[in-house]
Amino acid sequence: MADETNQIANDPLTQALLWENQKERASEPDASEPSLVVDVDGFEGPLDLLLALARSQKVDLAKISILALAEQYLSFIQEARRMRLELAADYLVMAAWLAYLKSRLLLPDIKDDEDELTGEELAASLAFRLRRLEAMRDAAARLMSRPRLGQDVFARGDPEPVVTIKHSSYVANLYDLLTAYASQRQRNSVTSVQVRKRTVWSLQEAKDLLVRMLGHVSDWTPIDDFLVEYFSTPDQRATVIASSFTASLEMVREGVLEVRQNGPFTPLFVRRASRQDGGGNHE
Amino acid sequence: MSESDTETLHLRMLEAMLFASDRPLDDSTLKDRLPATANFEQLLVDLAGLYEGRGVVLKKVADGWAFRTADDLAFLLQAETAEQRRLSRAALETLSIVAYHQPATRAEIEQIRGVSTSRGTLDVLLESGWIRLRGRRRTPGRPVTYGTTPEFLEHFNLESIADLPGLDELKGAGLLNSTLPPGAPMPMPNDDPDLGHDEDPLEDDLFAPDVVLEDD
Amino acid sequence: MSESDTETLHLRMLEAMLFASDRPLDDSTLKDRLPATANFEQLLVDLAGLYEGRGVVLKKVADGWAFRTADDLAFLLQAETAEQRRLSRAALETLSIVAYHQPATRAEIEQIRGVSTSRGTLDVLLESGWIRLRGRRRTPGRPVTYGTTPEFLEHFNLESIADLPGLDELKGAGLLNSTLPPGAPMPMPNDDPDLGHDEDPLEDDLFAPDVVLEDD
Repeated sequence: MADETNQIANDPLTQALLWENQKERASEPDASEPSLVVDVDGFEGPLDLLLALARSQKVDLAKISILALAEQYLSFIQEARRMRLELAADYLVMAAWLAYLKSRLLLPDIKDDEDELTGEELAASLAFRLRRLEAMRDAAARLMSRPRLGQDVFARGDPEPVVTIKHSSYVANLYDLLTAYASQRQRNSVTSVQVRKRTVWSLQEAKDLLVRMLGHVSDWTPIDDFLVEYFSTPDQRATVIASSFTASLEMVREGVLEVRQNGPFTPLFVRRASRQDGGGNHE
Repeated sequence: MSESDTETLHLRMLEAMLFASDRPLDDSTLKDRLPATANFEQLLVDLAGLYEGRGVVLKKVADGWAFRTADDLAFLLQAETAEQRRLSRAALETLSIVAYHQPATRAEIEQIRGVSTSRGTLDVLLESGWIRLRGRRRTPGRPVTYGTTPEFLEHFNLESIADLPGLDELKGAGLLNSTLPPGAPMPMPNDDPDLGHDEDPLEDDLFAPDVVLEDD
Repeated sequence: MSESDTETLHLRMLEAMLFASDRPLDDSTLKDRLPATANFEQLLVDLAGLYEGRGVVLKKVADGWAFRTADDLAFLLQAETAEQRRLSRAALETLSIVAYHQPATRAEIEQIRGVSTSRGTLDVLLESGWIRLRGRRRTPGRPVTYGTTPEFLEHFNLESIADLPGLDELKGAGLLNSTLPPGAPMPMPNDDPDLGHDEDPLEDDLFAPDVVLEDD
């Protein structure tokens, strides 16, 4: 396979084929110099080499002698091998095919196989391929010689782009608005509820108080008398009463206190227990 | 080449150079690239004349000469797209607070919402045309007060700001449940264009220092 | 506004739109942005007439319209252009084969060139934006088909692919026939974005397995 990366061959024929020198292609390489072309690296495969050889015949490709071309190619390959040049396989395959073509052209056609192409047909096919490759090269050259954008013709250097202006219109209805207001008011009011630290009398505190008080009193006394000095605020009053009552029941169970009430919602009386055997007489 | 042909060529050269350049070209650059015989000043006058009244005009811009679309056709270079956008929840809440509590400062809005308000939220609302800067509160720091606009009333189909349902009505509509503590402030929105007794007018320097002051 | 004033305005509008853009604008884009009453075809003729022989001319390119500097002033402007990377001979041949034979498969390109194509050659062309993957040929192996792009037309100042230089002669000589032996019907190059009857769309997995399949 021809190495496409190695484009820059030094021989004038190849140079002339490089696109940047297309204009110089008008001046054909000298027909007397095909023997100079031994550098296979300069060619893009056997077809390219064949085309270069054909052009050296200095005739219209349509009228080229394929037989002469095949001979030229074969002698080129021979020369290259004599000089021990490395040849890619496709060059050798082409050489073999051309040797076959040559034999077909020289020998009379053997009509033993209907499907097989005649020597002339094979030659025409090769000539067509050469012409087609050359046509594509010419087309490329013509393409490249067109005034090209950014090289020969120029677009507006400082284009004024179309600016897209977005008009945002917002949508919201009254319901959205009210829901938003209500929900955030509510959320905020819920989060701002502070559970105040309440002053709570523990049972132990109440019990301690009752024990202390009962030390001085042995007769029925309204429990409120003991507690009144602690009723500094309504909040405190509730907790003091509740805790003291609960504590008093506990002390009755323990047998250190007796409780009496004369009727519903009447004052509660307490006194130190007279007996140590438990069992209060409260109602 | 006749004299007029030469002039035409020079004019064409000047035209092509200015067209193809990606930036304005100044006098010396243009002169350098024109033949020495060209009458540069006259060519500029001629070229400007050619484009006078056309869709594209030759303009002297900061650092030289350039072709520019005629001012009256600038609209051709704008594609307008309308897009409807929904307000974010933060924006809706902020808007509703401004509506109910106006005139309200940013600090007040934040106090009611319980979260700080991003600059963007107020910007979006200002852009929507539904809220406006009213004035400045006569308190330390002189914060800007916000209020709603006539467009707000129009968009939400309210005849006046007093038509906003009150807290009791919100409760009645099931939008507020009764956990709202009885002591919650009952807003009395006021969108009177006249400034209140505790508001000062905005000054001209509003958009420079105050934005900074308000950011925290 | 008088009739001639209206025409002048429409002409200025067309001029401004085309002048402002560095890319060709196609008929429908231009028509869309002109008033419905504008006689688009006449305006184009008038505008082209205004710029005839000037340093900047109106050109039909890549199925659209664009202002470009006049061809003959290339010498003036080339000084400033950055040296463009030159295409290798292989790339150049491949480009012209794709252009004239499109849609073309890699195998067809190789058959015409008589040499296998290195991956890099197609890559360079794809990267240049001048060729693109079109689809897949409905033949065994389902090879990818290549074609040219609007940027190709724009770069080479071609109105359409039918304007490729020498296309008619090549066609007449049967040299656009991609199959051997000669004498078979001759296909025309086709860069129609719609796929041909023997092309399938590319699948999403294009860049993974097929690149491998195509490599030899």
